[in-house]
Amino acid sequence: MAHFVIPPIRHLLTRWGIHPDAHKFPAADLGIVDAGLPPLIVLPLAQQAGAPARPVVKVGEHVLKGQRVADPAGAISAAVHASTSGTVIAIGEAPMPHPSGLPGLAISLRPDGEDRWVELHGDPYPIRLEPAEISRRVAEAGVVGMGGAAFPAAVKLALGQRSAIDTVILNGSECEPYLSCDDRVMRENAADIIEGSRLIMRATGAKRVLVGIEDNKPEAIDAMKVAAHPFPEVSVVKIPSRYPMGAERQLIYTLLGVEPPAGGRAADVGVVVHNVGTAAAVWRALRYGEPLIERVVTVAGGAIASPRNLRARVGTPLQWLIDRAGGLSRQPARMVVGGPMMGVAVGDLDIPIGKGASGVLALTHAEVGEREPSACIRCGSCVSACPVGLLPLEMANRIHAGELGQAEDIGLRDCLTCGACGYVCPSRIPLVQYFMHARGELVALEREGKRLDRVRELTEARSGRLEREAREKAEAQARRKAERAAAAKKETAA
Amino acid sequence: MQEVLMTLIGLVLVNNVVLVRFLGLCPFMGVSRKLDSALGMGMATTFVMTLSALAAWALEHALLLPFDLTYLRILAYIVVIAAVVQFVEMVMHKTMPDLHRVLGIYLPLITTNCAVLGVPLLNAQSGSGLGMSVLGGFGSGVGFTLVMTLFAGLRERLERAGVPEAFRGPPLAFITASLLALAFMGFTGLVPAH
Amino acid sequence: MEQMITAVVSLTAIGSGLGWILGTAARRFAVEGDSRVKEVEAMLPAANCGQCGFPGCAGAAEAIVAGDASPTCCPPGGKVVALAIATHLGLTLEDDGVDEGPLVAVVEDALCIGCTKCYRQCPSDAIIGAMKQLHYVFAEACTGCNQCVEKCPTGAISLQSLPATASTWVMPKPALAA
Amino acid sequence: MNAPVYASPHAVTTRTTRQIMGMVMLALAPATVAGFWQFGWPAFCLWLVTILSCVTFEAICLQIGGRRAMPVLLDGSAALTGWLLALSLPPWAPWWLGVLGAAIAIVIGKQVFGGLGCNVFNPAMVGRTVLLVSFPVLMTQWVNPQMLAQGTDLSLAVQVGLGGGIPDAYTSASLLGHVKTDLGRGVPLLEAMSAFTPGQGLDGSRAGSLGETASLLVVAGGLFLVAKRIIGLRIPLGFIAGLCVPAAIAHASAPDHFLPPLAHLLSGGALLGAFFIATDYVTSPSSPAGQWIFAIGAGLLTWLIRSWGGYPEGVGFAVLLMNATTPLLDLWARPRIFGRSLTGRSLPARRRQEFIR
Repeated sequence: MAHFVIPPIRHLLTRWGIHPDAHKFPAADLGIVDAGLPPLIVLPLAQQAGAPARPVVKVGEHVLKGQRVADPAGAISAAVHASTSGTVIAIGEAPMPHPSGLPGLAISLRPDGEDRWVELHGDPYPIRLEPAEISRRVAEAGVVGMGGAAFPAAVKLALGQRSAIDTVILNGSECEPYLSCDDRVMRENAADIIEGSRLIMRATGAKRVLVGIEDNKPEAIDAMKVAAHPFPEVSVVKIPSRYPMGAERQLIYTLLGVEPPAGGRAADVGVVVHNVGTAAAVWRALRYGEPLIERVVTVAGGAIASPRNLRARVGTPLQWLIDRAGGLSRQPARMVVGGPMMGVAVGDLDIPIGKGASGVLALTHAEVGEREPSACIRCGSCVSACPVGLLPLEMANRIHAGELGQAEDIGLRDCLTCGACGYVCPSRIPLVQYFMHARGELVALEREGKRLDRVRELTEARSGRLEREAREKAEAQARRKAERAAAAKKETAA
Repeated sequence: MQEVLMTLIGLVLVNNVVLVRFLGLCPFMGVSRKLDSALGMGMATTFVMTLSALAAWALEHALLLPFDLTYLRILAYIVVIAAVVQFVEMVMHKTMPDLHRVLGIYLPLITTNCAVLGVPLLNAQSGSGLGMSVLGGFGSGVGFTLVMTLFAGLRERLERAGVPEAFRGPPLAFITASLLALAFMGFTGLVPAH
Repeated sequence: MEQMITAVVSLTAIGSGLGWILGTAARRFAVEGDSRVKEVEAMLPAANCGQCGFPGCAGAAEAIVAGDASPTCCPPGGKVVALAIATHLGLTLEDDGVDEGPLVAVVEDALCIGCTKCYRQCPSDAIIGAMKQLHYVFAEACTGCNQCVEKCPTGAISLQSLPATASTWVMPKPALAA
Repeated sequence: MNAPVYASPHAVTTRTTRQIMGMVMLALAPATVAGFWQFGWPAFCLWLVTILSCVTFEAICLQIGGRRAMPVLLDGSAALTGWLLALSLPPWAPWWLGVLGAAIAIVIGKQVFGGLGCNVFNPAMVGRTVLLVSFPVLMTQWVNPQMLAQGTDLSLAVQVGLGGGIPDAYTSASLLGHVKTDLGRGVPLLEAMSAFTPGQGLDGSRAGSLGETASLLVVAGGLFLVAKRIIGLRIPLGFIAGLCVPAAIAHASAPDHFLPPLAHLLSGGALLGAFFIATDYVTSPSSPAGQWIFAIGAGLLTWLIRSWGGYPEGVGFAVLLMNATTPLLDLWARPRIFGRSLTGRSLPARRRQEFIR
């Protein structure tokens, strides 16, 4: 039975977030098509949030589909598996979907066309596994958050186990325009998602699952309700469609009326949030032992001939996906990996997609709305758009004047860089670029500060060592002189 | 109570010591670059004005009137005010060192602040009693702090605005101060000037 | 005539009375010397490299506190130290050419003859290498204090800024008038 | 030079600054046309001259400042300032008053601070208040609309416009000015107000500034802007509350000394101030709490100045005074940050939460 949730009135009354035109169709109505095998697979090592993975294969080695090619490095990291069978032709710099355009480390794999699986070992009833075993296997399969943040799922489960979790929230809101990959996954593999959510519930010891789906996806809500019917503890909840409803904190507040503490984690209020795609991946990993090597990607935008959703192997270059979606109908103004609000603009089409890439968009000039920014008229629409209650115009004003500390004082650290303020600004001021610059600068200053502290320790250690050596030399000389004097005295005495 | 309230509003808004009587303009222009230093300066000046109004009244009635030395009024008041400022600076240096560092050079400047000398003189001329003169000192101080804070808020906002090269800094500060004085003219006549 | 005398007497009375009050207050509210010099010195990278023109970091700290030197006078400290000192002392920082990024010493493989002169000089042990072996500078530990560059007989060491990688890259500030 | 860096978001709304200014001018149109119909050709000439001089002064300043004039002029902010200034002037004011007001409003009120977005005082109110203080007689010379209902020919407009002064037959006092002088002479309020029925206030058939008379149309224009989400409801409601609540209390306690709230609302620039002047983006706070304090403060000050102040009309001064507090309100009345308490500390981690049925 579905639990009917009355979102807290105050939350609906206070105007936050924006209603961008969704552009979901026609991709949302077309079924998922397999994108097949591209000529070259490029597996980025830093595609997940946290430390880049460490390669465990050598150039020239032949790997099978699903074989682990890189181990997680450090506490927060994730394993990387070969998306198909083939030979490793290079481990090195390759173009990456990063706003700077700088390359990153990746493993390049030439598929041999056989697509032979490595020997998998699934479990017919994974629900009986111990919670620790579940998160170990999820880590084993390299499952990461599919919503876009790509945070290693196993780490989130382990985090959940440590603090008492009583609610698992599945994020099916998909509030970014153009994207409909979660919508399709909910419509076509609702059962996998529900099973995966029960596994997550078991892994974290939660008592219930809430699946939040925006009301602009009625078919997905029905499909998920049917799949959730046999399990009373899983309930599907319709939530108002508004961007950024899919942000973790906003979703928790809308569903449970609880605000997670700023700077803290969702686990602080007993909640774990996972994308619906991640739940499906958890189920496939535990039930069939399949590592995360493919995902559903929405290929859309004004410049794409026939926009649709593709099930693509991780590491597939953008060019291959665009060709599978009918190619470019006209020259795009901007190629974006991810959604239009938070995605990364890229220049080079042989950039691969990572596990967290939910969309590939070819946007035309009209859609991007490029215009020379004019002076800020303090209209305040960015203030009402901000889901966190910040003053974007004041922060941007301070950053423009170079006072990053003052911008931090009025809440820069709480900014989600969700882009709602940049979207509504009538003067087209690149607000989010200001905030990303400021945060990057602050992080760089912090890192530089830590480095200087370490260097100060080295310097003091060195000067300490030199002093000690000088002292010891002086003492040694004094001792030797004393012995020589004593010896000389003994001779004269004798 | 009604009467006290009216004089207070009269001193703070209607004949504000800075924007209407145009006293104490040099710290008004000098210290209003940053908001926290403006607030600190305002509080320090209010404290000094209240204390010196009290001291001046005491001096007036204890020493100057009995020996009818009223021609020494200005000299005596300046000495008292200097002593009060020095006392406040010592207290602040001890208790609030960071505020003291922020105000720095402007703290001794309170001695030369014409509002601090003007108010006791006005009190003496109008022959107001102890209560009224202390209220006069305190009210003028509050008026001074209010206007300093408003002006500092405006200047901090203008620091970041794209002000044309020719007007950056003091020229724009003067224009803003004049517009602020224009706005305060709205209060003329609000309270019958005492 | 006696009016002048009363005037003089009363003024001296006021002066001495207030003087006495201030004297006692000065003793009660005495504040010891300026503790900020030590705080600023703790912020400086203690490389004592002299690039700021003062004898070691202690000299530089006194100069900055006294106001003779600007916080940006310390190249090894770079922007981090400058910002820290400026906020601590409440100074405003005019960002002149400090932001081209930290400089790091780099050894030119072809020229290095392994004479070990440089790593004896390095204040933070950032250079490793044995006699007659190729030397290498740890970018992590090098503050760009420039002492090794003068010592190298073959000019193998030079100060260069580190190339940005995807993780150290910072989104540029939008260049617009608004 | 590597490829240009585009930060997200990569989509944007269709609304632009120029559209916003255009819609505000559209909302002002009905009240203005009613003003022209009431006060005839001189009003139209004054309106036109004020707007044109505003635009030319802005162009001159931009030229001197070396910035390209055309794109800035097109965003209509100078024209809007001129329009608001014209609406707050007496309808038959001489043309040079409009030009002088425009010069002060644009040059000193806005361009000196750095153009659109940098000024801290509402330019139209700066212009009007400077004129009010410098030319008190000219600025309080009202014209009785009934005399003009039959329409005037262009020659009278030209004669009045060129500074020929208003023939005495036409002059009359506005409600506020009349009341203040009568109260001064001790005439009880009710008698002084007998000449003005509230009905006149609604359809604008009473003396007053060019745009202030047709209160109904001003409110209609304001509500249009609220519907189009150009302005929020906070500032108009706050202003009206700040004005009418103290008026009602005072009127209840001393009916023969204080005007009733409705009279306050329909007279002078109250409604025009509430919907168009106080809601000027640049000089009003951007945070919700700040806007409430700003609006209620402006309404209260308007009432204070009207009841006890020296000047009959308080809206201009009230808005300027509250503009002075806007930077402080933006700093101290910031909205609560999600996940943090009002003081900014992050909320405590709450374990148990009920499941909302």
